[in-house]
Amino acid sequence: MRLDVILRIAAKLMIPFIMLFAIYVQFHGHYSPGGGFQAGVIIAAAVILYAIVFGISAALRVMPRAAVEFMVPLGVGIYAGTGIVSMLLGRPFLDYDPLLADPVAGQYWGVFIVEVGVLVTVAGAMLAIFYAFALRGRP
Amino acid sequence: MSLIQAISAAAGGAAAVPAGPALGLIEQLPGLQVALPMLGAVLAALLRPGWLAYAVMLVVALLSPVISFAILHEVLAYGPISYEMGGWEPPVGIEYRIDEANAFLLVLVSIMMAMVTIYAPRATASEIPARLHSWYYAMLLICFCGLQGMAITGDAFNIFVFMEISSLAMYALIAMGKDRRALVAAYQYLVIGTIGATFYVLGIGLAFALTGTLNLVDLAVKLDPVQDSRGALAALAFISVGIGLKLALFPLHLWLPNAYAFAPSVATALIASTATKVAVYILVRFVYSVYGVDISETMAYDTAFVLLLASIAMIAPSLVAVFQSNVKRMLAYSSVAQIGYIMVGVALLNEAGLTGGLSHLFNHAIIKGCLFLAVGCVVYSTGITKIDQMAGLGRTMPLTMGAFVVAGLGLIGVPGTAGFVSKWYLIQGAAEVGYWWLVAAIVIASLIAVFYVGRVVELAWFREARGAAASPRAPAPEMLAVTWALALAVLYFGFQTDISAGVPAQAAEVLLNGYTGGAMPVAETQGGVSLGE
Amino acid sequence: MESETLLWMSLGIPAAAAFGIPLAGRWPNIREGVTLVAAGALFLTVMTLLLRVLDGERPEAYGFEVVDGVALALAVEPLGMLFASVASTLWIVNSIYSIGYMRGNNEPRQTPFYICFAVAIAAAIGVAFSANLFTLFLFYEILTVSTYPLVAHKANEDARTNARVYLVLLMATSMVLLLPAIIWTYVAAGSADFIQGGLLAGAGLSAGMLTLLYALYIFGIGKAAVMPVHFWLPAAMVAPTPVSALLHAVAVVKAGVFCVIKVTVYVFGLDLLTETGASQPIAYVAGFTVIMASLIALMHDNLKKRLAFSTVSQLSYVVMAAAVASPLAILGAAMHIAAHAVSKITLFFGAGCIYTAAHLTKVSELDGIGRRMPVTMTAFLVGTLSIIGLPPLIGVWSKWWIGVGAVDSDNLWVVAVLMISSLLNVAYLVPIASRGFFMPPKDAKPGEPIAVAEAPLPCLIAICVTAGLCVVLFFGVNELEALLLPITEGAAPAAAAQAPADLAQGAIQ
Amino acid sequence: MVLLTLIAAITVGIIRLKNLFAVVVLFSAYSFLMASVMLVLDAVDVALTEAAVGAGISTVLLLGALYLTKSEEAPARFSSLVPLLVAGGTAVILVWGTWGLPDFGSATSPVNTGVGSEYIARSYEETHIPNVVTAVLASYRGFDTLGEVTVVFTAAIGVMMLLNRGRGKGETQGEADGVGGGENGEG
Amino acid sequence: MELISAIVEHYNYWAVIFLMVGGLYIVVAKSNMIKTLIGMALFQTSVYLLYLSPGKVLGGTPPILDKAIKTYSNPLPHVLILTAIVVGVATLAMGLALIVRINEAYGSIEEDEVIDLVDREDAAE
Repeated sequence: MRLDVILRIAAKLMIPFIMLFAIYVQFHGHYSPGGGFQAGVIIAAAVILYAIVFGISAALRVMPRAAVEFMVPLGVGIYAGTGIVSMLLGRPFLDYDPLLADPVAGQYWGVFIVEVGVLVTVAGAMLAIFYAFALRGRP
Repeated sequence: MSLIQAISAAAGGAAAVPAGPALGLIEQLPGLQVALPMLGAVLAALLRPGWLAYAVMLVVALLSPVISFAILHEVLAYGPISYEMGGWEPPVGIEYRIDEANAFLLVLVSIMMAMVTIYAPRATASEIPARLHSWYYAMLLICFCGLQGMAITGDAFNIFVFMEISSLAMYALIAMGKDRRALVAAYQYLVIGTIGATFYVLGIGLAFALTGTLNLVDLAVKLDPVQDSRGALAALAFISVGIGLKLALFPLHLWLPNAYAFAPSVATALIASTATKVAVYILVRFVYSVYGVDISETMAYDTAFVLLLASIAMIAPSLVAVFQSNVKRMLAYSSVAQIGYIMVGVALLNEAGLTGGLSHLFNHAIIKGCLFLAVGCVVYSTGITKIDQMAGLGRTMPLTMGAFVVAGLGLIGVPGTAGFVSKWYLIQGAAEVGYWWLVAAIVIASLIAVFYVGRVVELAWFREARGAAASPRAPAPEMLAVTWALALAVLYFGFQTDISAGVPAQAAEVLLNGYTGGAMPVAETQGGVSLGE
Repeated sequence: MESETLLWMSLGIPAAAAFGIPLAGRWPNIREGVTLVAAGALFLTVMTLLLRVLDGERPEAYGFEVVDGVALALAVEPLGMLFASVASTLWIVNSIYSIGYMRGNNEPRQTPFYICFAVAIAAAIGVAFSANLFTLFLFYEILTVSTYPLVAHKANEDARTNARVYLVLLMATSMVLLLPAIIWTYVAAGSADFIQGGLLAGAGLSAGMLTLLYALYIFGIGKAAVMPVHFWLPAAMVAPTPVSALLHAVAVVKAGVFCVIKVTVYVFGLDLLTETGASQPIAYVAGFTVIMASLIALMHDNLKKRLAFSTVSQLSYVVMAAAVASPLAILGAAMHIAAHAVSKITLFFGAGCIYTAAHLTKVSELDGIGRRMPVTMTAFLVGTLSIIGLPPLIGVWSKWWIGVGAVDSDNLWVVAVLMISSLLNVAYLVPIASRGFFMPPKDAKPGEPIAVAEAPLPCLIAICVTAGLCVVLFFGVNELEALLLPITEGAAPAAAAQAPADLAQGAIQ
Repeated sequence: MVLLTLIAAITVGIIRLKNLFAVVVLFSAYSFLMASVMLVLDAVDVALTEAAVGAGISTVLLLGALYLTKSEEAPARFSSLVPLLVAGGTAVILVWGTWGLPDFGSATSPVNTGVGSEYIARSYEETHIPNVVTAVLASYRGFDTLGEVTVVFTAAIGVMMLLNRGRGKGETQGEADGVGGGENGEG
Repeated sequence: MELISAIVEHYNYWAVIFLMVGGLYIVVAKSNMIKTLIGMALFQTSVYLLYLSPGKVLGGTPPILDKAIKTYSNPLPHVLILTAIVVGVATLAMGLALIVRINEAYGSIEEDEVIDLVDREDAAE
């Protein structure tokens, strides 16, 4: 038990930075490698680390299963919903041009929005899968 | 989403639509065809009470045939439709390209989905734990979405993505079967399906390395000068084997019987009637449209080999089906045999043959859908899956078994049923090129169907009911209604063949011309093969 | 009424009956009423058509295109008219008989029985009026499928096994041989329509190919029961007697030989066959079947089995005559359809009456039955004599024309076959009647009068009607000839000269 | 080249080792090396993803599965001739097929003159996103990515359907209430 | 000489082919389900390399635009492979979930043992 202490402290220190890194990967994806998927995986990794170190129950308090299960479809909804908005605005599915007055800006922010969708689903899905495995082992 | 609209409204809203005319509803239909089930799945997964998820599925499933019929109508009236995903012109963006062949397939898949959906609620309630209903419905929608996506898209890599979407959903659906063997079946399908998909990607990768493009039309154009090169042939080989695994082409069919036998009734009916059909379409698309009939001519030797393989595929699984004890597995083996029929049509390389193959795609979907749904009714009412226990069911469940008989006749290919029409074309195609051994194989395979269908029919109608068969639970009216709707469709399409054979005939013509535009007239491309009188 | 409407009605009436019977299933009297009314209506419809055909009209009805260039379509020509008339007439008689038989024997599941019966009649009419090979094949298969439950009616092990033989043999021949033959014809000739003078006339197939194709047709039409595809017929004897009558007289085997004649005349054409001699080998096979089946019949003690092999033999008369391909033989062949129908149905009704009233099935048990059942046995005797071919019964005419046609085409061996087989007919049929009338019953005490115990009244009415028809048709043969002569018109001068002028213009297409 | 040789060595190790735990660790190392190779091939985005997915998520999942099952492989019961033939056949076709492919690193091969160069030429102008991969991923081929997200969605729901036990009232606890996940398997 | 240079120039392809065959061999030959899935992952990963290799341009840089750079590697394969990786991990997760359930149901993760049990159930029907 005592040996955990170092691990716990290290984890407590690291997790915020991991989250920060995820946010960086997400928002800087336009300029450097990364994007919604990688950021989602990293967020999930942070929570998984938390779960491994502090126990699954603690992780479930931070990220309840219901929330995770909600995130999984939500991200796809955001992504596909963007496409539907394009259609409502008279352009083909997933055409971001009409989202803003300037088509280039539309593209820029359209990509941003769908990346958020990716992030939500990927983070949710990875956690959901992790929970599914982790909780299966419990009596 | 309201956020987006708010932003967009703040920035000038709809008035700011950039150059180019706004698309009307009709032009948007191809986009909706895939987006609708996808959003439906999202909603179904979000909604906790199963019945709400079901309501979503019902709406989607009833809208889809309308959309696909509208698309088919457009295609028949005005020629191929191109829909630019994301507004990017092909080959830069992903293109939806719909001609007679895949418009036909869209209609088929969406009709079967609608049928299965109407059938679903009570069958699901009796087979799946209530807490999983929402997810189960979401998976059905996702499976549907994936199949539609494969059928509609004009991009080689996009096909792969949607193939995996539908496959993953299928693995999950199959694993939901009550019997624990369903898990093993799902696992085996997962391994084989993934290998198949990876082979497909490998093939696409080779083709991509040669041409630098993924758009099917573009690929066809750019492959044309190099398509006899090793890389191109290897690509075709990998694509064929990969899809062969997916569509359970004999002898790559080992995963299929158990998967069909142990999946829940609704899933079986949907998968059996659509999944392999879409895979066949993909193969046809590559062989005919992308590579063109002339490649097959340079590979005439292989074509004869495929025909031989396909005729074994018609007969061997049929024989296996005769000796099955589980009715669903019997039908599954029969499905493998029917894929052999379709492959015969595809490999014949003439219009009658291809028409027969495509029309059998349609007819077999309806026939097998009806049979599996009828078996689903039996399972619902009695829990019986073994053939021996079905004795006397004709007397206690006359309507269900009546539908089974009608669809069974269709499977045999009795004239007046849909199955006969496609067999007629197949035999005609084989006769035109003088392959009499192939004609013999086709008729013998049909004859074997008499045995395995006849066995069930005789047991059900000319024996006394015992055990569970003697006192079945009252059937669900909507399940019966759907089963009979399909049974009547089997009869209807035995006479009225505008859709089931007329559209395939047009599609066959389009396919034989290839994307590169029929540089060779069909008659000439048959080359070394002697024509009938 | 429009002839086209009448054509559709002739299909629709029995089909409608098939839907109406289950609705009335709970009330047997109404149910049988539906059958009888439908049978009567069908008879009137067909007779109206018959009168018009005799006037030279050739009604047609077009359904819809099913496969490229092949449609579901109906067309009336004299041969089909004859078959339809036979089937619709005998449906009435057989229905009356069925009522007596089914109730008399307390058979189970009578509703499905009447449904399948009506479907079979609809299919037989469809075969008769089909305008092309596709339509013919369609109704041919419906006939097979709809009679399968009838054969399996008793649902015991024996019935199931034999029904299986029946279904598999008929399905196998039709799918493996007939269907490829049809598609071959379609591919070679570019059409599947029946054409006066022969569809294949200009297709340019060699003599060897034609022989092969003809053989595919003859063996593919399993219902014609040419050896070696005759097994199903004796196997089907497990069915109740009205079903046997349906199989042997009303629809099934008649559909088979009808198809043979139709294919011979309208697909191959007599001229083509005469020129190439393509059908000659089949004629020998059929001749062999005639003799062989008669010999087998002689060995069977079971009454229905004996009658079954008699049917096999009689059917091959028709096939042999068709394969001889001379116009007069075709006339005889067509006439034999009607002749054998009325004669054989009489014999089967007789067998059924004996079973219903006395529960006897073997020939050796029939001693003295003629005294107990005088009406039945008299009718039976009439049928026997008609089969043998004695005047004043219809059987004589068909054999006469077949013989004349054979001589006409230098096939004298056919005459020999006819004579031998007639002698064999005497040998296996006459003893039945003579035992019945002249031998004393085994269990009867000498000197005691034997009580008359006949079958139920509907059965008696039916058997008398059919026996009467044997006689009536003998005298009405001129009308038959007038109806049938246009079939072979143009094929050979001898036939055309005999045809009345006003019928000469009636061509099919 | 060195990297690739190393990866090949690891592959041999994965084939030979019987202890599944060691195999998973090797797999993780394999993924890291693979990510390095991808980096060399200029595929930075892919390398990042492969590292996160292959060495991260996959390893966690594999270890989780091992924890729930067994960690030792049973000795093979069948001869390995057939698999060798299958694998060998594939190899032959591949060697045969790739022989004619363009050389490594050429800027003039069809791949690099095709659509790919077009993206580089126009993406900034049209989207103002300097990372071309992101632009292509989310916009030009955005539909593929939507499909990809759907795949993740499907897998998550599929896994939850398979593994989540029935949920009692303690929703957040996610504890089993004794009802088997799915109806099968518990027997 | 030409042959050798051809072999060297195609080194990437050889490596890819070796990995692919190794992965495929594991899938077909190994009965242990987890190992099969790992083999499948190897097989898939090798295909990724096949995509990426031809897209590399010698002297090029990652496709992140910068005014200072003229030559970029091809971005399209990267995009495709990103998608493929995600598909691969999704399949892996699904497969592992199935294995866990099979282990609970049959008490084994050896495919041949499980299939024996399944066959026995079939025979018992």
